[in-house]
Amino acid sequence: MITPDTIAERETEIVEEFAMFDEWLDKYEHIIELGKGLAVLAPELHADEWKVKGCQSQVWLHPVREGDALVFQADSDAAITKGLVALMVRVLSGQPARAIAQAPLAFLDRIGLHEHLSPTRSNGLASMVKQMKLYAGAIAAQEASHG
Amino acid sequence: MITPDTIAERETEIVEEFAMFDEWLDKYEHIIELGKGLAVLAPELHADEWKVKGCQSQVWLHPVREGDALVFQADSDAAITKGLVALMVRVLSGQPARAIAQAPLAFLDRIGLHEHLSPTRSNGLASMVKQMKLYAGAIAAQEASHG
Amino acid sequence: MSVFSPEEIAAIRGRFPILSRVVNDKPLAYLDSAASSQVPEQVIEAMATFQRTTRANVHRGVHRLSQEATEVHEGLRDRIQRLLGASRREEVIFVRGTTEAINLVAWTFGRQKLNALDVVLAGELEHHANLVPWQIVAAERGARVEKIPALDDGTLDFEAYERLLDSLPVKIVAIQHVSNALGTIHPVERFVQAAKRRGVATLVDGAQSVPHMRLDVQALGCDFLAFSAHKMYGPTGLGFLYGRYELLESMPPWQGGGDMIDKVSFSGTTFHEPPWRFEAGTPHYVAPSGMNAALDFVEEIGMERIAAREHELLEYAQTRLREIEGLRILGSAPHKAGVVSFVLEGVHHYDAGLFLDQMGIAVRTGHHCAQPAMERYGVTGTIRASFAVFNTESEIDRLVAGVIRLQKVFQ
Amino acid sequence: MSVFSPEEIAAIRGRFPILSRVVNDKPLAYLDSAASSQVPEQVIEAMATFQRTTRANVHRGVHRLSQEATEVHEGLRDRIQRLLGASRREEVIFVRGTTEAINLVAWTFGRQKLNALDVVLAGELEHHANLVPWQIVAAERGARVEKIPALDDGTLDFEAYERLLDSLPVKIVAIQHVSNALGTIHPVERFVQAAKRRGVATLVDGAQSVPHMRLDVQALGCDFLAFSAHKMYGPTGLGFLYGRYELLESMPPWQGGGDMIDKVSFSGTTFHEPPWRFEAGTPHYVAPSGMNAALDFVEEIGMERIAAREHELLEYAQTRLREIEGLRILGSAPHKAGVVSFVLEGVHHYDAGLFLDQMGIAVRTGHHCAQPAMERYGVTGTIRASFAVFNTESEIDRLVAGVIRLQKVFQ
Ligand SMILES: Cc1ncc(COP(=O)(O)O)c(C=O)c1O
Ligand SMILES: Cc1ncc(COP(=O)(O)O)c(C=O)c1O
Repeated sequence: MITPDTIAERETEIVEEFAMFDEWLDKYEHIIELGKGLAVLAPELHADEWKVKGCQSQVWLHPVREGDALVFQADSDAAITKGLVALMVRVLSGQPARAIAQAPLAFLDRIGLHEHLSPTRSNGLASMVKQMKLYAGAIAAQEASHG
Repeated sequence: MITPDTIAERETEIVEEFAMFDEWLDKYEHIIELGKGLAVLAPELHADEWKVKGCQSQVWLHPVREGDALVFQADSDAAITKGLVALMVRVLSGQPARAIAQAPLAFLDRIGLHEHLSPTRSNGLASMVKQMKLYAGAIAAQEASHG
Repeated sequence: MSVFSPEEIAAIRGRFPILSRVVNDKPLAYLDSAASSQVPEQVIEAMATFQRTTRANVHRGVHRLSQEATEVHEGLRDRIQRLLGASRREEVIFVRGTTEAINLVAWTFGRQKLNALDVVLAGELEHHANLVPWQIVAAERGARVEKIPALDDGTLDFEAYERLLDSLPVKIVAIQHVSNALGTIHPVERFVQAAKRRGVATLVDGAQSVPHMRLDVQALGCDFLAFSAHKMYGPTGLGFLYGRYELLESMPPWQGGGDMIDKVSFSGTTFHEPPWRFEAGTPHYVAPSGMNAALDFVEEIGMERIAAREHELLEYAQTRLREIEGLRILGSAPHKAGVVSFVLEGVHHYDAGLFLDQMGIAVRTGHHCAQPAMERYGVTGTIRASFAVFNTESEIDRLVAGVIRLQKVFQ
Repeated sequence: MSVFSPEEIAAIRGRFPILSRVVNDKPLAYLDSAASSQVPEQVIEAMATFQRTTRANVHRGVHRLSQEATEVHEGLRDRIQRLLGASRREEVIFVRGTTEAINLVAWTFGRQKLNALDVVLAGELEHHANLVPWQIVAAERGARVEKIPALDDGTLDFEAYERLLDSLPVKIVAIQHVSNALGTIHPVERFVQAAKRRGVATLVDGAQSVPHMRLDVQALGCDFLAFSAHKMYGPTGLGFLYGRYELLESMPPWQGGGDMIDKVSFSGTTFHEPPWRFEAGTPHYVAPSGMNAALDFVEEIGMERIAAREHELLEYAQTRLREIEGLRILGSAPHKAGVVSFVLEGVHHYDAGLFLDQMGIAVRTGHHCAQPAMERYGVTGTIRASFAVFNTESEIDRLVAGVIRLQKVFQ
């Protein structure tokens, strides 16, 4: 699969992909599948240092800077959370820091999964996205001050 | 006025006296009058020692033992409370300790003033009656153990 | 010209079911809103509806009801943030009321900050809620609470306050915005700024101000602010503490339990970030639905118009009451909220309260949980009428007539 | 034969408006009563009516509404006294909930009682509310909290407990009556009596027992007992602490404010007697009307029948769930309340919770504020179904079907 270039393009792709599912069950099964396809996170990256706080499910996030871009590796112990993590990685990983920091990430809403990103959820997802954006924001600010 | 002998007789007298009043205002005016007729409590008996706790109005109570009877002197800084105090003194003072301890004091209910004796009132009246009965109860118990 | 037309006032009154209550064959005149508000029907309905459709414990639940309840709960946090102009939502802590809010600060920040011989300054008119917690905590730390003296008109002595700040090792200033006993609106910004310039922390008791005026904690500059929902047309058992995040972060937990922790074990427990660190146990999670409705009500009418109407009622009441001989109004500060406190020569406030109640008029009598203020003005208590947006001039006329009538009886 | 006929169950269900809620096109199956009860309409109506007719601040008011409100409030104190078999009404303290009740004891009695190296014993299955407050207070006093170990079946090790009592300087035992995580009904009398014989004080966390069984504090012999109204078909934001009067009398105040004082001045403040000493500030005074209605409901149905029905549901659920392969029920104590906690091989509890929610089934997932218990049984969380008198076998069937279906998806 050739990954489209911009965040917006990737989001559109996901929205189209999810349009096939009428049933919540199919949608959830697909999310679980996506989670299974997530690149394996090395055992040493499952350390507390990379853990994102979540009361119910755990999320680990490992950002790597590549030039002005950020590459994310991530994992979760719960299958649905892992699938959602995979979606986030798919949309954001490898993108320029500035774009990540500013991404509205409306696609979750459009595929009917917005609730999972609510800060009132205890799945760690909202915190993960917050951290992704924090990293990206910091790097973008750095870039700006150098350039 | 010749005071009737038993607590019950005194209560009946008061109930008949209050039967004249249809209006709350007349009733309250009468209560205030009764308070004015209360024997003056000596200044030294206004000490904290004789004070009954009440949040809104203060009550002072001074019991004197006379044989197996109890004589009460009392006062309040609020006029209506003072009138009610006067009623209590009129009914209970000079009576045998046992009779005081056991008096149901239903007359307040019958003259429509029961609410003033509610422990939720902060006028000190309920506490005063409680103290009167405590003193009386203690003396009655003493009597019983001696006789 | 009045703030509201008679029709508007009638419409507002119609929204408060309790106003059709009859007491002793007379229509209820509720002049006790400073003790606790009445609530419009929409507040009652909102809580009932919430319990019929959404009730569930908040924060940890994955199921729908719990999610919905949590969203209402946390949504209210956002709204209180906006109401107070706080810089982030995490600066808003849910508590039972003003009293618990102040205790929370005293037991955490206070104990942390106060050392032997240190001083907490509190106004001479403070409600016991903004005095006793400080006394308890100060005693424990070997510190003490000193008073900012009040002047004859019911304001605080600003010069004396600055002298105290300069001469004593003051660590915290605890000060009310509006006096519940006299109605004084203190120029609290001046007091806060004077403390701030000297690096002294400030807590503002907003119990009587937040419900009646617009306020911005950042403009005010205070470190903490407390108020109660039940005085703001809202539910009982709910209140709010605003705290500057930087301070909240450095404060130890107080009550322990569910929700405020990170990891719990017998070998050691770690705590959650603010505000959750300070919110142990199941909150009164039905209340936010009611508080939202209360804030809707205030917004619909408009805070400015509410304040203006209350001021109008105050002016009318003061003018009418001043006509009565033997009546003395306590507190003549230049700025007053809708509270008028008075004493009657030769009449005990308790007797007055009983009489007015017989006439269907609900006022508060006594020391109003401000005994030092009573002592300052040489009284054991006062009769206090306090106003809300639904009160009318004719209710004040009834109060005036009632007072005149009872004076006759007692004199 | 079932405790209730189908008609009776239908009638009971009809009294809970929320049970007609639809979630994701399916009727709501509410299996989360251990987290928070649902309320019958009469509870909702009682609070609404109270606010429409009687709402006013309690305790100090002379006027009618305040008097009536105070009578409801203090009347509930009498009723809770009778419910618990306390020897006097002053032994009942109004709080926000179990959590605040335990914190109150820890911050007053605990701090008074604990010296350096002293020990608080707490069960390994305690809810964080009955563990963290002790840890906070113990740390401050240089004391420590040790665990009464749990056995594999979800009971506590009584022998180990007695050994701990005999070998450590134990001052306080903090123990739950019923585990919210596993459902175990502990033989709490034995634990209390063993402590009592050694002169050690006891606090019983009754959050999960008082709503489900008859209980008598004098027979039990405990010094303190705590529970929450919101788990007993009652209002949120209200709970109760029972404390033996003798102990309450000797305890210092905790939160300061209105109502808990005798005399306040800058030169020194004195405090009211219990229970008022521990009730600072405006209480959630609307709640007692709702709690009365909740107790009426329980009395109408009968506590014994409620308990019997919940037991019936537990038995049915356990039998049905045991049929599922890869499902393990945690806790096999001989006596269990209407709580069943389980894990699914290869399925994360959070995933399970999300799936069941989609099917309209509300269960709780996670650590249930009992992390040490989770650790003890080697899990990070469980799926917990808990029952109330209105639940049905068919709701349990839906749970079972849901579990089987979700297993297919995840395995
Ligand atoms: C056993 C137990 N103890 C204490 C609590 C805490 O109760 P609350 O959150 O009402 O304060 C709970 C409720 O979750 C519980 O189940
Ligand atoms: C100025 C002031 N501060 C504090 C309080 C205490 O508020 P609450 O009783 O809601 O905790 C009150 C209310 O009586 C008040 O008027």
